[in-house]
Amino acid sequence: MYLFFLTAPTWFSKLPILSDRIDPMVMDYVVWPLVQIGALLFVVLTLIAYLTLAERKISAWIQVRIGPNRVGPEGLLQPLADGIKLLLKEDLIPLKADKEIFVISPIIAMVAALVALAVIPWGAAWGTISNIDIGLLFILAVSSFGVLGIILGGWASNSKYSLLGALRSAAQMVSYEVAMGLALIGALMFTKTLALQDMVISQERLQIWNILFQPVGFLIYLISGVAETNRAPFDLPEAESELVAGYHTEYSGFRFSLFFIAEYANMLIVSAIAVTVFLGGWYLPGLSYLFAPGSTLFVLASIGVFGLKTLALLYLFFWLRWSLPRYRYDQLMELSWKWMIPAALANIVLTASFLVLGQELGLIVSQNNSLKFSIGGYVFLISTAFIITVPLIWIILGQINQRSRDFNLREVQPLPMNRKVNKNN
Amino acid sequence: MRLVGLEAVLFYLFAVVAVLFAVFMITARNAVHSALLLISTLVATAGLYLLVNAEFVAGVQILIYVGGVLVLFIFVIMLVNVKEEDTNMFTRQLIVGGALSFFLALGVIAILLQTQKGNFFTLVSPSAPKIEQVQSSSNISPSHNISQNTIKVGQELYTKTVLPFEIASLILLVAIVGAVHLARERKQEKIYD
Amino acid sequence: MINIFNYIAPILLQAEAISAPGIKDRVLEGLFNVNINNFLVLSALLFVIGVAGVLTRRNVIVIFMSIELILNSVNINLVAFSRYWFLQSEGKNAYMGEIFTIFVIVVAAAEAVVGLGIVIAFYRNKETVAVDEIDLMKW
Amino acid sequence: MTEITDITHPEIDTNEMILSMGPQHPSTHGVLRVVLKLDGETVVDLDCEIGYLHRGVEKICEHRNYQMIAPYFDRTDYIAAVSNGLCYVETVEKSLALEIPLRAQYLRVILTELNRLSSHLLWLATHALDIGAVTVFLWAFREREEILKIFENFFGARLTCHAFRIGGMTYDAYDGFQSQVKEFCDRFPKCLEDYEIMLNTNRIWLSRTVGIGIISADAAIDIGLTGPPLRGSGIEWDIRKAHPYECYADLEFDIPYGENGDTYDRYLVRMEEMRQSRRIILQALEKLPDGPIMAPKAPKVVKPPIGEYYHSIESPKGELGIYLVSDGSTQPSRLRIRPPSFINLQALRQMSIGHLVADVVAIIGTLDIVLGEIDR
Repeated sequence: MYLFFLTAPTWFSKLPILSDRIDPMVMDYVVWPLVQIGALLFVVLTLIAYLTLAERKISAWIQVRIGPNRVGPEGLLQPLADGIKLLLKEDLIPLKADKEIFVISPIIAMVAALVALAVIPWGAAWGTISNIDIGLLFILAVSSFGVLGIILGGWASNSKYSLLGALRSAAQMVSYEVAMGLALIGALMFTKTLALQDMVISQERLQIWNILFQPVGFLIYLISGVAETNRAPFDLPEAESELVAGYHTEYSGFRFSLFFIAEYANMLIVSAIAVTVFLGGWYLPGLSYLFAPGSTLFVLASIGVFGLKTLALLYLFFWLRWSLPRYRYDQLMELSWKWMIPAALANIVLTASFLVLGQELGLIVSQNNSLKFSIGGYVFLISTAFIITVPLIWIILGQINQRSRDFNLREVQPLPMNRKVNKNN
Repeated sequence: MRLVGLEAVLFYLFAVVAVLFAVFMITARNAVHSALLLISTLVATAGLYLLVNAEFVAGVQILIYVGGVLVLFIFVIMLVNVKEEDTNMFTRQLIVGGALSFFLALGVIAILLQTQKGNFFTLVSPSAPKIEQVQSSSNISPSHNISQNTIKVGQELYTKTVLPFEIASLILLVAIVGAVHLARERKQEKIYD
Repeated sequence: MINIFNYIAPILLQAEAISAPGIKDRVLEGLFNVNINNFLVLSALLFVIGVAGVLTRRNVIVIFMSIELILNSVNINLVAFSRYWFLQSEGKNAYMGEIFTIFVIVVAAAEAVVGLGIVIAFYRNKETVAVDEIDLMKW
Repeated sequence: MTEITDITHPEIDTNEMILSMGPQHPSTHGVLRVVLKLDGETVVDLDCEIGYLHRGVEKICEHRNYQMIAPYFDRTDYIAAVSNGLCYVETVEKSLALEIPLRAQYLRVILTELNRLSSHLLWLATHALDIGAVTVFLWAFREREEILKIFENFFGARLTCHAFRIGGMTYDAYDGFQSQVKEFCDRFPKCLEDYEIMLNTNRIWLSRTVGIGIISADAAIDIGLTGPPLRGSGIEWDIRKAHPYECYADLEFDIPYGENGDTYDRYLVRMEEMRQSRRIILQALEKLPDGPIMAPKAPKVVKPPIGEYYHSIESPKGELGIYLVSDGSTQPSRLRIRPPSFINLQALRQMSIGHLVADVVAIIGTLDIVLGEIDR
């Protein structure tokens, strides 16, 4: 087996107290990953707790409210109070529920969400826990595993609302996973690897963020990511006005909080992947001038950059949730199958064509599993992405979907943007 | 090929999980339980793939089997609303079928033992190739110390096996069309026809 | 019982090893020296379990799952062979087993999709998923 | 509506699923129970079960004096308490042929129109919430709060407001009432624009409301829809114009009406009605005369002459009518309320069949029902 874990910083095996008693190899390959995992879990779980507070505060600001401000200064201890409340709540299992699955499904959801954290490149060098060959595939696989928790939880509750929520989420997540996977392929053509850390490194090498080559891919990924995490405006599996609480209607107390943590962890992962693949990960132009690459300060700064980018995307998630109404189920499916997936496919075809064209024109050189661009190559790819790919996909899809109205089961009316009521005195 | 130490322990762990849950799967009363147990078996199998350095296949296994096929299974079970089978879980051919499979098991294992005689439980000679151990060296660029499995599989897939690959995509297309045709309802048919 | 054991044991433990001293150590050492044969045995076991499921279960969905299990057991073999061949051939054509596995997974997915489509269509008409009630070619 | 079948106890059909929405459900606006027959998520049939909030108001009224009855009407449609009180006192005044002082009339109009605003704001809030726009919910509540503050100052109550008496008003306007209302009216159009920014150009909102719950003008008349649901279908019918009561004849306002009869049209109609209500309030404030607030001839003991009386007003939900049978005593012999929500709810089945569960929620929202009024 290969070593999945990245190397420890050089100072770690020379730590004063431990290095006398433990072999340096053990320090680097056993103790260090454990330290990393512990730190990651602590930081992420705390972050998730505070994300709930952030969401409540942000929603409060959007809605002209104050938000939680009772527990602790400015409500800063609110997550703690929430946690204690959820822990102390009575743990209800419905009489006719399928007990084993009812118990195990929140655990599946939560574990799947937390496992995916392991491969995310949080920072340069030792800032990342592990860098595996199939990084992106691993994330997609694990997140598709998390769907099971939701589906089984909804089914095991033996409630009609839960079942409807579970069925909705099954269909929704499976369809958006396709769009999500396809949206990432365009970016893979530039990074030429599935390993997430290598993706960041390739963007560092090209000194550019992939979003400039892949605006369509980024947009599709972001929309599918929102749908994949069951957030508004795609929160149909838990639409409170229709399905009460969807798949977790019957869950209470700690089991509910597991689902809750899983949702926020998934948001974190989706944002982190978007940052890694499209927004340059921990790479920020000029960062290597401030700090020597490989130094401890550089790694810490890279972790900070990554965190800031991720938090910015998370803010987008909150913002979307509190300002948009909810899609209907069939509209959601239509968006996925008629817009997202064709657009992603068209994006792949166009990106590949332009890459080949660029190579033919001599603007791009492909060697040793990595790309090298001349200045003209950058200009060529960015301009084709924005000037040709975006409008072309928009026009073609608009045309196709216009035509396909005849085949719709449900009548679709054109949306009036400026319909006015009549008035009569 | 030789797995020793921790890897051997992991092999047995995954193998025992796979076999046990497979047995539970065919004896579970509830179809959803069966599905969940099959998922466990498949995940254990993916672990085995990881042990023999087939990372890409392991990822594909979980992505497609667990995330796609088994979700579809559970979806269908919910759709057809299969309750626990309280009376007859097995067909009338339980004894015959069980006996047949038992003899099949005996036969397969006997053949294995016969053909692989001498390979079992013997110490592997020191000259046998060992599992690769790649030492990491650089702090900054880890790209060279991770497995190249995906790249290799991809290169072979798109060069030597292009034709089967295209045929596979054709199979998938046919399957999609067939499934849509089979599963659509009468009233949908009416609308389309 | 003792006789049967005496007959099977040599096959399981290999006859010449029984009389040798330190058999326990040798067996343990062999056991924790996993090679291709262990994969073959595991795959055979899973295969047989799958066959048993297909032959005995009534629920057609569980039968489908058993078929998936059978395909999966084949995949284990293919991947193990692939690795074996990689080490034997020093990397030539080494990934064919894994590629074949991917094809098997594709076929399994296609088969599951069509099969479940049939199940749904059948359930609409007969409201059952028990195989022994599916006994008419046309209704 | 003859083909209503009892679907609460159906034969089991494997393709269809019975989903009982309510009485405890976040979006049935109280304790309405809607039994849905679903094919997948498409509504095949539905039936409403009402009566969970039945208090027998009509029966109670038969055992109370005419003055004692009035507060009961604050509790039928508790969202539009002022309108309901107005309808009752006007019915009795009609039976007594009482002439109301002009100041009382103008005050009544201002208050009922304010009440219409608060009712429509609550409708907008819950309708938006049902479709998932949570922010509009709280924004609308912010403005409703202003109105409720005015009510609290005027009536001493926020929800069950009650100041109308047979023959006039109990209290006159408090000091600063006019300026407070004026201030609110000046601020209000900006708020309406805010809501419209959030909703009118939002593709999701449009795709959730356009073409949903269509009811044609003929069908609307057949069912007996009134209020915004009727006007949304293109019928220009408003009792304030058709049979003006109080001082509505002296005030200028438009009747908005839609064309398509879908949820979006009803939404637009209500939004425009809010603007018109503001216009009415501003005019009434300007014209508010001085003078008495109680008719001098108002009797202490109300004994309407023997006979049957019907009076209806345009409440925020539609035509609110009261049918009064008097036997000449101090208590009504029979009092029957025509609640607009009750009649409007009958359109739910026709509007929802063929739509999805999510649309049923939107349609319940667009009908703007209040269970206190339906169950009485």
